[in-house]
Amino acid sequence: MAKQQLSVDETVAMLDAVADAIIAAEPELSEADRNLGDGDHGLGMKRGMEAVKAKLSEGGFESVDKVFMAMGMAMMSSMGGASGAVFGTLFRNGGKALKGSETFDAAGLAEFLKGGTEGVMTRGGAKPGDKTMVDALEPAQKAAELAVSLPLSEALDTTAQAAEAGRDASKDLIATMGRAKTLGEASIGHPDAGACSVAIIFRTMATFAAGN
Amino acid sequence: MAKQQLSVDETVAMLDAVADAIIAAEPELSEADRNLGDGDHGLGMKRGMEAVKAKLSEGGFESVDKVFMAMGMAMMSSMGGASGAVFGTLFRNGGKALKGSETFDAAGLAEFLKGGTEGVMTRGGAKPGDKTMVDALEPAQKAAELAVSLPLSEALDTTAQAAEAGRDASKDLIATMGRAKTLGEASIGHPDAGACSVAIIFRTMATFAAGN
Amino acid sequence: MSVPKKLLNDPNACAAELLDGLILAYDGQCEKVGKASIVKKSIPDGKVALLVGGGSGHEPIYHGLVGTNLADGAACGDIFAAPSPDIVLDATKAVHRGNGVLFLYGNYAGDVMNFDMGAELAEDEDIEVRTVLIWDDVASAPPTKKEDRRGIAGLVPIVKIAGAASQVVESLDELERVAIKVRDNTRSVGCALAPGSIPATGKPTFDLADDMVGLGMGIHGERGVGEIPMCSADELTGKMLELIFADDLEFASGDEVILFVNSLGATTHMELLICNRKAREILAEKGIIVHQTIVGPLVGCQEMAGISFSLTKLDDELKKYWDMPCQSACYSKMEGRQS
Amino acid sequence: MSVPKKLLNDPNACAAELLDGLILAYDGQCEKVGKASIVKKSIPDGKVALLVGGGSGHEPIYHGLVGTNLADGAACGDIFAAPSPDIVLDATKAVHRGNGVLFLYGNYAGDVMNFDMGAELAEDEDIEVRTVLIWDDVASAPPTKKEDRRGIAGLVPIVKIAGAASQVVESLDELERVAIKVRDNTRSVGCALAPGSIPATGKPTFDLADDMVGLGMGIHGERGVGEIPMCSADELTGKMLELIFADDLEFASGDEVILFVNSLGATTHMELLICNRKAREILAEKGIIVHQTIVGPLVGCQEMAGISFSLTKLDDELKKYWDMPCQSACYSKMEGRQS
Ligand SMILES: Nc1ncnc2c1ncn2[C@@H]1O[C@H](COP(=O)(O)OP(=O)(O)O)[C@@H](O)[C@H]1O
Ligand SMILES: Nc1ncnc2c1ncn2[C@@H]1O[C@H](COP(=O)(O)OP(=O)(O)O)[C@@H](O)[C@H]1O
Ligand SMILES: [Mg+2]
Ligand SMILES: [Mg+2]
Ligand SMILES: [Mg+2]
Ligand SMILES: [Mg+2]
Repeated sequence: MAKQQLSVDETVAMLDAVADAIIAAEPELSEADRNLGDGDHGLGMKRGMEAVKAKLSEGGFESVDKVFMAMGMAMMSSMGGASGAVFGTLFRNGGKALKGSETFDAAGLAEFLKGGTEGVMTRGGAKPGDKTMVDALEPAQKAAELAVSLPLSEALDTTAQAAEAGRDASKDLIATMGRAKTLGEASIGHPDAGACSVAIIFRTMATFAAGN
Repeated sequence: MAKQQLSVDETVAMLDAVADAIIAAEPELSEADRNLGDGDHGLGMKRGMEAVKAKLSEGGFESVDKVFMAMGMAMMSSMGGASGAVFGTLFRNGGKALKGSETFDAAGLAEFLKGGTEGVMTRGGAKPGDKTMVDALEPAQKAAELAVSLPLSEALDTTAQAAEAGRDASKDLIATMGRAKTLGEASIGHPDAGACSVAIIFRTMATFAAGN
Repeated sequence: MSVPKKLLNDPNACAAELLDGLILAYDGQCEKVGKASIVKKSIPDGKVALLVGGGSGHEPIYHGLVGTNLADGAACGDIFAAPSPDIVLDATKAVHRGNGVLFLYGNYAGDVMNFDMGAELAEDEDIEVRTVLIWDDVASAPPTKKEDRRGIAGLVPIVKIAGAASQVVESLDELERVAIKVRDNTRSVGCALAPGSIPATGKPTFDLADDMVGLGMGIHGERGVGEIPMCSADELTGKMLELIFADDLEFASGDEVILFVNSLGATTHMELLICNRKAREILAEKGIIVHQTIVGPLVGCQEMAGISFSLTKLDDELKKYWDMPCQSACYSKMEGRQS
Repeated sequence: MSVPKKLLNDPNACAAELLDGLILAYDGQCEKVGKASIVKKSIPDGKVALLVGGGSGHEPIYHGLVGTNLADGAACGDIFAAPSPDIVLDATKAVHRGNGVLFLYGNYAGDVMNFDMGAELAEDEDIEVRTVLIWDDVASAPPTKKEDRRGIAGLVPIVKIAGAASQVVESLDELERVAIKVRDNTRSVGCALAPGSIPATGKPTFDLADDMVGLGMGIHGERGVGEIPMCSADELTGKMLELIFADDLEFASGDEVILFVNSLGATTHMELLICNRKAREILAEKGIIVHQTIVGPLVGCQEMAGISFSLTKLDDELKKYWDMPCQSACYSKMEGRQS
């Protein structure tokens, strides 16, 4: 059954599904990073997601912001690396923006993405076009902003589509941030690893909310 | 034309041919050492034989003992390693035993091998059966002793045959000297590298003296 | 490509296990603090503290540079991953003696973000933190964009000198000044002959044809100025030093330097010495005086084959700090210029 | 099997070129003497001299152990080949200061024959020479046949301690006594995961299946107690230390030791530290106290993958010599027990 909004427990279940999806994608995420970076993006994300699953299973979350923030904290402290910082910040700052919400809906999604994207860009200094996860995140954020009045499941679907398009478009960019920046033109032709993770995260959320 | 004895110049030519034969055999000698030692026997012998060729080409040798001794000195100081010591000693001490001879004949061959073999065994402490070059050298020495009254070409042929038989028999020995000694039973099945060199040395001398 | 044969227990626990092994190798001089920090046991009150750190997998650095007249502590990340902010915070609190903490580490996005967050957390606890980024790799960006350069093997002379200075200076300002000076006086360039691999997967960190050399590569295998055909030791040494001399820092006749010839892993000490021979010939031609040479595998990328050259130009102050003795699990020397 | 990619010029000139590079790395402290010897520039008159040496290709030893409070000189052979008698003679004459020369090197047929011939030549020139052979490898012969054992990585603590003693003793007898004591107190065992290769041919020095480990191997790949299936770092560490503890030298609770965890080449510092973690656990269980740990690739066999453990049991005299500072291109430390 497609969801209009999620309760705290459903949000926990959705993020647990996100963690599973990222863990399952470890090999492809590491491979993506091998092309442009040091080949460990999947390993870092997997380490983070195992910590996230442990944290989520503890339960006792009063509101959805706490769930997202706990996820961000778990990632940040277990992962390290560039992705620990940026994905940790995404969930922590995104969660902060939902302060006290007891449900997660399309408006919440937009708030989450606004806070999270701002946080990531401030922390890392990357702008769209630098060939980082921001190239999937920022289009997702724009899509969510236009989808505030849709049911959550539909809002998540258009957000995920935007993230996927952003990931695909990152193939053609020249890296100017992160490890890939020294590659110059040679960075063309491969999608950014972090952008691949962003696409998986929102696609999994959308699938969950669609009830499939 | 088969030779009864060699002049100083012919001795130089013979030893130059020996050097060429050893240089050409470098890969198989190194491979033999790879089975039981550190894989460099051919390289060391080659280095030595290049020095020998340079020394021989200087000329000016008054008697055959000087030729053999010069060969031994050149080997000893250019090769290092176990084989620099033992082959250097073989030629140096063997040469010493020929003191003042102006020709090299079957009796000289027996003297050379007696002095050389004694020198090697004293220097390295190896006895027949220890799986070293002594297992080709000592049978060669015995054969030469019995061949003192033959023409040089024939004496060298029986000496070379004995060296080859000794090399082949070394396959079945358990090493108790040199690098291979720690292998124990595992050393069975391969001929000793230094014994291979001894066989080549005397076979080349025999071929030279046979005039082929 | 077969997976390299390694002595591991759990391939996902390498970073934690190696840190335990390192602490033990310090024979009581250092201890583990928090999740993954290594800290000297005796840091005098009031000392300006020096903290280094970064991802693991590059052993013996950075964590091997904690010691006498070297760093006071290191924040250690997982394999090829910057330490998380809480690890940085733990390390910062443990080395702090009331007079501020200098963070000195390599300029990588992950490290910068995590150390910055750690610094923010530390400042929340009233610890003054200053950061000097190491960006010695001339191949990674033009001289006009130093802040885009990454930190590679030059960290060894930089940390050595900053560590000695940290024993002597009276303020964080002073230590920051010296660290910036030695950083700005250090240039490096690296190359790769074959990739290292990630312990958890056994996968090579990059692909490189058998007959090519990656020139100007980073310590994870990040590409630099490009690939060139495999060539002799002398030729490659010449090409690499040319990249350093083409940079903005002048190395003139009479200048004194520290020369560091580093192996990234599988390249043998024999090869380093063969390259050193050529490097010294080139330096001698330019009239550059080598005050001391370091040769060895100190900044690695697992079993990657490759070398790097680093040059640190000395002035009287830097030389004085260089000449102090030091001791750690990574680099030790007696007083003076001995080698 | 593809040939390993190496930074060389002439593959047959490696030994000569690396020696040149090493002399330069000593920055004026050492000089080349004769064909292939390296000798300290300042050896006081009357000093009892310490000479080490052996084949090249194992860098940084032996030639990297010449230095302050270490060896006075080294006679250097070609790759994996003992130095010839004339090289030994040159080195002996260059280090001799009227009070005799101790030869201290590994027990290999080639080394023994060549050093003995060198000693005979030196004695012809009225230089008194004494020889102590290093035979620390417990896997190479039973304890009843020590003279059949080869010398492996234990040479590092042995030369360190003998080198310090050589600064202090007044006679060749005394130095010989200390060298024998530290030799007799040292035990090692090595293993191989993959072969190194001979630079001139690129050929591996031995064959080893992907799923096997050679246990008790020498530093050229000479076989020891046999092959065992590839296993975890902890398991292998346990098996290796067991071989040492099964030997005739007792290591009892309360004994103080130097622990040396060595890489033969391609094995990473990370792996050494992981193995050190387990080694320390095992030593702690037995109550053995580690006075100082050495971790690093000091005794190599080109890019061979493998490790060795060495234990040197200290008494008050050996500890005093250990604690002296030292400095060379291979191993340096400050005064005392620091690490
Ligand atoms: N400054 C930055 N801002 C945003 N994202 C970044 C930045 N730097 C790197 N990233 C992201 O991090 C990803 C790499 O993550 P990961 O491989 O886990 O870290 P590391 O680079 O430390 O190995 C990149 O693909 C990119 O999407
Ligand atoms: N003690 C010894 N007496 C006689 N020959 C020996 C002795 N030790 C070794 N050898 C010979 O030396 C050969 C090995 O020579 P080589 O490979 O050149 O030297 P290294 O062992 O130094 O690498 C062995 O095959 C053996 O024939
Ligand atoms: Mg990465
Ligand atoms: Mg050999
Ligand atoms: Mg990484
Ligand atoms: Mg050899």
